[in-house]
Amino acid sequence: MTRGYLIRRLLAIFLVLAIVTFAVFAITTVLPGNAAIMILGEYATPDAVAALERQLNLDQPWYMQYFNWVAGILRGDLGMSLRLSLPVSQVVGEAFLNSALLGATALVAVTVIAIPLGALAALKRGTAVDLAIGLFSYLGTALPEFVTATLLLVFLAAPNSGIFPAGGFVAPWGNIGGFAYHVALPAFTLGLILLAHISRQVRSEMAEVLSSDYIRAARLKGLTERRVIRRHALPNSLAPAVAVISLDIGYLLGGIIVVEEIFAWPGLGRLLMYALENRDLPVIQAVTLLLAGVYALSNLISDIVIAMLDPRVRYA
Amino acid sequence: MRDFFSSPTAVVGTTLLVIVLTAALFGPWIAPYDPQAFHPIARLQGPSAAHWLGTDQFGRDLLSRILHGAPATVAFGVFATALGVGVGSVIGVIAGVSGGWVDSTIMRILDGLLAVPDLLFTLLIVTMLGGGMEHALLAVAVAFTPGMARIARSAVLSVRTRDYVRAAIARGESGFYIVSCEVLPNALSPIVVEATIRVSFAIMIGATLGFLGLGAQPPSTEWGLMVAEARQFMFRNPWCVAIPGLSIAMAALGFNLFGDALRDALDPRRSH
Amino acid sequence: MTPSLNPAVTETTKPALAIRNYSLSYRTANGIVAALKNIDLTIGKGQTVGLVGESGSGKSSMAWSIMRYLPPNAVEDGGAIRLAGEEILDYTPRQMADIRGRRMAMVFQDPSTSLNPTIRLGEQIGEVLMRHRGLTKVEAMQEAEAALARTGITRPKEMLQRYPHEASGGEKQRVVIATAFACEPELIIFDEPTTALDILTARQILDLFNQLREETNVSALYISHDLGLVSRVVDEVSVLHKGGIVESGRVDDVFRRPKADYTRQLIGAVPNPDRWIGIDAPANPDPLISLETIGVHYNAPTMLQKIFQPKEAEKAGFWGAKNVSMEVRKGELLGVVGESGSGKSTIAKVLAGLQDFDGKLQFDGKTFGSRKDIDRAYRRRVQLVFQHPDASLNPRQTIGTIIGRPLKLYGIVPADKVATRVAELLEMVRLPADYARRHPHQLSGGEKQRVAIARAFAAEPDLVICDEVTAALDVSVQAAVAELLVKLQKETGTACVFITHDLNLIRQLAHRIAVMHHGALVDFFDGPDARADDRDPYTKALLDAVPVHADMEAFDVA
Amino acid sequence: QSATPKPGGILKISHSTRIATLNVLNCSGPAEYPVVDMIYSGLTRMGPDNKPMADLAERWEASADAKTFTYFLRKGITFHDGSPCTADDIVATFQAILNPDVPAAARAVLNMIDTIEAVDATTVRFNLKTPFADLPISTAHANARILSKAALSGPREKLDTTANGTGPFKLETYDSARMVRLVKNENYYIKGKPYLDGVEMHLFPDLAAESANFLNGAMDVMLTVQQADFERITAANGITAKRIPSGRFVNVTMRQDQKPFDDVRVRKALAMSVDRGLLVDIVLEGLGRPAYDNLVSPEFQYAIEAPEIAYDPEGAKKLLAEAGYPDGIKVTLVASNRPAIRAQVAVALKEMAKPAGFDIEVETMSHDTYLANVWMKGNFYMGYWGMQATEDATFKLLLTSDASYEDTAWKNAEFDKLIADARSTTDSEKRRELYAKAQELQLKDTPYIVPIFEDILTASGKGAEDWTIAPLSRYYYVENVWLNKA
Ligand SMILES: Nc1ncnc2c1ncn2[C@@H]1O[C@H](COP(=O)(O)OP(=O)(O)OP(=O)(O)O)[C@@H](O)[C@H]1O
Ligand SMILES: Nc1ncnc2c1ncn2[C@@H]1O[C@H](COP(=O)(O)OP(=O)(O)OP(=O)(O)O)[C@@H](O)[C@H]1O
Ligand SMILES: [Mg+2]
Ligand SMILES: [Mg+2]
Ligand code: NI
Repeated sequence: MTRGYLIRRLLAIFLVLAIVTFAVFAITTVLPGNAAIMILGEYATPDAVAALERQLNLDQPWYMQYFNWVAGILRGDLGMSLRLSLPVSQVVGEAFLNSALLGATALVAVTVIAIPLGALAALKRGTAVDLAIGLFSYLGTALPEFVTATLLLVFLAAPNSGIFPAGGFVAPWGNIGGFAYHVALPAFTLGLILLAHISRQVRSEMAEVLSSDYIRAARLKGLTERRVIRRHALPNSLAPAVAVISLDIGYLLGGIIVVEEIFAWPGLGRLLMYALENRDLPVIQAVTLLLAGVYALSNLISDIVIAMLDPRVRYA
Repeated sequence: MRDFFSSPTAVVGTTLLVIVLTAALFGPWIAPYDPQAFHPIARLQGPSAAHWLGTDQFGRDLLSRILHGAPATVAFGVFATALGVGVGSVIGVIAGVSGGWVDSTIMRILDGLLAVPDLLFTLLIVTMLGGGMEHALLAVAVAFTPGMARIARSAVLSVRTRDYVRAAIARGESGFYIVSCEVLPNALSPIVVEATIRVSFAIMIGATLGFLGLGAQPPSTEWGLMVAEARQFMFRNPWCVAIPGLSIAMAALGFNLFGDALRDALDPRRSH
Repeated sequence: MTPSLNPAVTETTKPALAIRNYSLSYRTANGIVAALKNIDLTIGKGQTVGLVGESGSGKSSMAWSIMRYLPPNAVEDGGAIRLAGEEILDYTPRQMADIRGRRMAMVFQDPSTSLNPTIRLGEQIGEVLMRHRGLTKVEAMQEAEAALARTGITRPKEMLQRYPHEASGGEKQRVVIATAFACEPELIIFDEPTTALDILTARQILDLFNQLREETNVSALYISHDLGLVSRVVDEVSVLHKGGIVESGRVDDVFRRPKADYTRQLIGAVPNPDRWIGIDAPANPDPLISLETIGVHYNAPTMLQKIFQPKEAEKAGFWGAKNVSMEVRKGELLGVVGESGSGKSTIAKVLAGLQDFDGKLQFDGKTFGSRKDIDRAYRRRVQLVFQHPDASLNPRQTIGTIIGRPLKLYGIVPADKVATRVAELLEMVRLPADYARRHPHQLSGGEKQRVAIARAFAAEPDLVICDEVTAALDVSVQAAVAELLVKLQKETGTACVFITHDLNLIRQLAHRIAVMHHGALVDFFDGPDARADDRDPYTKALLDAVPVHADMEAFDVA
Repeated sequence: QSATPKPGGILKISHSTRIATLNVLNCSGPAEYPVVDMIYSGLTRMGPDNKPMADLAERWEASADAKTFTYFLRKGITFHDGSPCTADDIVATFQAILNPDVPAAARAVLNMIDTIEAVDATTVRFNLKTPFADLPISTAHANARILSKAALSGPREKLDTTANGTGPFKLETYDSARMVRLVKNENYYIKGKPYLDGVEMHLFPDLAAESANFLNGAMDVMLTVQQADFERITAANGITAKRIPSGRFVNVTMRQDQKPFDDVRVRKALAMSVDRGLLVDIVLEGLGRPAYDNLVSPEFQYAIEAPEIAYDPEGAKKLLAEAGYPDGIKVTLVASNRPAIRAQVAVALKEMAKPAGFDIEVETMSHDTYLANVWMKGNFYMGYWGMQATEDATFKLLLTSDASYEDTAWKNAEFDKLIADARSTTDSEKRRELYAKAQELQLKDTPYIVPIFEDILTASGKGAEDWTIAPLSRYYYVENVWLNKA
């Protein structure tokens, strides 16, 4: 992993982001309707729409809008949200923070649970434990988030059995308990699919590692089973798991859209849906930019982690 | 084949798949009622002799709706995947076979597209096209294309350096023969396996779009939409949410299990 | 060297290992398969016993039984395995874990897979010491360094910090051996420890083993299918055939006066350089194909790189072959030998038109300056057989299709005669005609290799290049394949380039021998002159490394 | 009602749509209205009885010809920032509303104003171009609340996120993604009110999550209850669920300058193919009333009772045949997917009209596409309108030739004249007559099918007293709400 490599990767990310934003801009401008119509809704009169369009600069040709937008970005100004009349950086920034809290909680929890679970399944291959974990994983991957979330709402958060709040957001600063209480269900919903995915990956990788010659060699050296598993088997099964996790972050970024909607989590996913519905172009742009950027960056980080986990992997 | 069915995964997966595909192919004919017909006196009922799976808010028969929705839901997954896999594979094979700058150009573009998460990508395309089933299908297909192209390319690459391909090159075979007779048949299995598993993703994404109001639209009987429509009534009649929800899970599970079993069965390490 | 290792201290009352009437079988989909039958085997203190037998005879199963590390589907059918008199069959897994690595250790065939790729070599040696001798990390590292030093590694301290992929095959095997010897065990099992190494390295490892054995007076079970090699290191030998020991005794006795037919057969399959099996040298030494200053630059720098980063471009890539000139005569068999990575396959690929090259290729009056010039006619007349039969046959085609393809492609016979010709070809390589309908996976390795050869000869070529065609095969099968090749050469008069690292084998077959080293042609001589004094030092080293027991050379089965 | 109000406490209101803007001039979201209603006051305001009541204006006078109106303001009203609210602010506000460069939703009901003048600090005079008796109702328009002159002359975007009103509550935090918090305005013009220390508006985009949070007591008020949930919520312990009959309706737009709806018989046939009672049952869960194509619901002062239209597919079929469609008609009915009621009615209509020979294909699309491509353009689609303040506003919205959303191309000079005459008439009986005639004209021609009137549903939890909504919606009277918590 050389510096040159890192720089090249980062440059590639910028290029990708540039392409993505241009594509999104082009896409959104061919859409019927615009923010002004959406803001005023059915109760607006044509002259009010025209007035608002002028106010929002929507009467300019799209390439001018894009040009202005890019010029703004280069000055560090993401513009104003058309629908919310707030600086995009503020709207998106807050939402991103909230989403990151949710996503990170889900990811960390999932990683912490999924890896041992997958390892356990591999160790107990063919037993009831393996079967149970397998069934759970399969079910996890087959239930779409909106179904899981709905079921959770009915069974765990319904007012009658209200173990958990039915959505809502509490910031963790100074109220970590409240945060944990509110984040539990959405994080679980998000995590379920990833849990299944990662634990299955770890299981198959671990199973392969366990049948490898060097594990056999380690056991024949008389090492304790603990050491064989922790020092020899686990680290070697992790690199592929990390690759999967980074891919799953992409999935997570999609998953938040549904989960945030259902659990009233004020994050990027919901903001994006809202912005799409309202043709709030600057917000759509910023959110896509951010999501794509996060995804690309997480891929880069995962490559770095993999290189750290596995000394054979070298990027130049 | 006997080997294939010796794994429980394969048996369960195939069984689920048969059920789901039967529903998808013959559902509309075996449905006891017109899926749109109202039965105002029997609204929001649980399972009964007259309505085996109960009814929804208009008193429409859920079993009939599920059966009618099967083609929409499953065919959506299958066609979206087929389209994405087809186009993706062609791109991937072209990249893998030609190598050089063609390969690297294609790969750079794919990398760019892959940088956008699947659902986000789909969402953007769907909103661009304005929602609806066909547009959602197209969007899922487009979203699948880069990933599939990658898989196809790597399958081709791994086959391309095999000795039997090199033997064909050394014999002086034409490029067409090499690709169609030596490379493709052997590169196909990872593509098929991935495609099978992706059908389940496609079904889930399709249902999610239906749920978000960007996919199928009323009065369609697509399952995701059915869940969305029934959610308001979930406390009054949990069946009308659970049934389509579980149907989606069943279809996704079926394809998932089947794909996994297929992967195991086709895994060269296992077959030796 | 610690005092306890002094041979005087060891007693010789009880054998280090005694196996009595031991049987083992595996449960498989096709029922129970017996792997070991009524085995009796004794290894005395300080003694080394060899275990030989063809692939699948049960050698590794024996090793696993002793180490008490059997797969879940193994079924033991009684008997006794005693380590210094203690019945280890009754040991709990815990007790076994305690004695593994401490009282008995094992060295595997492939050092590159038996070392954990993500752990530094030092830790992999040290962990045994920490586990069994209760050393601290620092002590363990010092001890590991000493152990490595004993195996002849020049800079042991540095080696401790490396990862497996940063060490060569020989170095890795030394690490494994150092690990095995680390706790001064009573018994070490070697399961084909040199098979995966190239010939020179294997020789060094063998010497190392002999040296350490003398120093430590350890008892050892040495497993190999290579009789020549075993005869070099062991005192006694047991011959295993289909799970049963057919013969055992002092190594000289067994090899000189084999009692069992199977032993005789095994010995017969060992290539003997003095027993010529090739065809007579062709009468007219006209060149068929000649290579002129052939060079192959792998990962060559691109044009852009040359312009913008001239310094780095110079270092970029790797010369797989450089400045190689030689010619192949009509009808002859040219042997190409050299250690692993010396560029043998590179030359084969150039000849087969699979590799871009610098320099010139002359064939039948035509000159080819680059790979792209090579035409269909050339490709028909030069055929290639690969090392791995598994990989060179398309798993999705039938044998008939595979062999029939060149017939159709080059229009060798009319379309309606293809099937007949395929049958003839199968017969030529001594396979039943009905194999045409089978798929490759229904054939054994040797059979697959015959199919590959049949496919090459189907084109009626002038030259067949055989790239280590016997390397992946069992000893006995190796000999048969080599003989088949000779037979075909005799029948068709085709010239052959035979690539191998087995010098004994090549000396039985080749009219002329080319020796390659680090991509260069270092020696080129007539077969009988192999032992001549003016040979290149590298050639001499290769010849010396060949593991043939002095006694065996005198032995002749015929 | 039973107990005397206690001051103090924070009222938590849950809602399911975003409060995207606080700009009272053009806000339109269902959750935006309660917020502006709490922050801002109007010159007048609509009461729960659907009559204009005093707000900043203590009283008003109209000239005999209904062309000049004089409003007299309360004394000593101040904005939340402490600055006084005078006639100048009133004038500035209405001038802004009338300014074509300003997006203002209330312009349509106030465009008869010619000039506004500040007579003195507490007196404002409106001079109208044409007589208009209902001006006090128009000045009560929810988007015609009084802004300060300073705010109006500042950058207009600031109105979206900040607010300086004269209402009972002041803006404290505005987080459109989550929560808007308001605090008591100590200087509200009614002494002792509001009772509450503050109000929080919490956003729950998912309806199930919203009801769950309301039912488990995390929220005090559920702004809008879904029909499907009403029964369950009513049944819950301590919950006061309110059902307020309203003139909110769903309508089927049929363009009359295009086939097949150019023929009144086709429209009538479709009208006969709707089982309105059943529609109320299955779409509204019984929480509404059947409507018989009259845009004006019984709540209106001058509403006539429209004759019942029985569900008669046979008759409809005959009528269709007469109109030249013996084999039925194939049409595509477009519905936006938001709110769900549009698609539900469309789907139900499809089934109900089937026996009559209408082969209706329902095409549901996302709201944005609908707004851009179908609304005001299509020839057969679902509309959905909230109750307007007056008959005049209703007709001027949809039916007169110069209506703001004249989307059926139904033009009737006689109708236009009746509406114009009613405008300038101050005599109540006369107006009743004029409006009755207008309604009959409309019913005769069936420009729209209006199958149902929807009730407004809201609920308050244990301890939240005197919560109510006007049938017009958009008016909430939160200054009267108080918390009766132990
Ligand atoms: N786990 C197992 N299950 C079933 N059969 C097995 C298993 N392991 C080995 N065998 C069979 O037992 C026989 C002996 O195998 P073993 O590995 O001991 O042979 P070997 O002499 O070491 O061969 P090689 O020289 O190829 O290493 C073979 O026929 C093999 O197929
Ligand atoms: N495609 C390639 N790209 C880069 N380097 C290569 C490539 N193929 C071979 N090499 C390198 O070129 C050298 C010569 O390789 P070659 O395969 O000719 O050796 P060989 O003599 O056939 O060895 P072996 O006995 O192991 O088959 C080796 O060091 C190898 O690593
Ligand atoms: Mg073995
Ligand atoms: Mg080679
Ligand atoms: Ni060398």
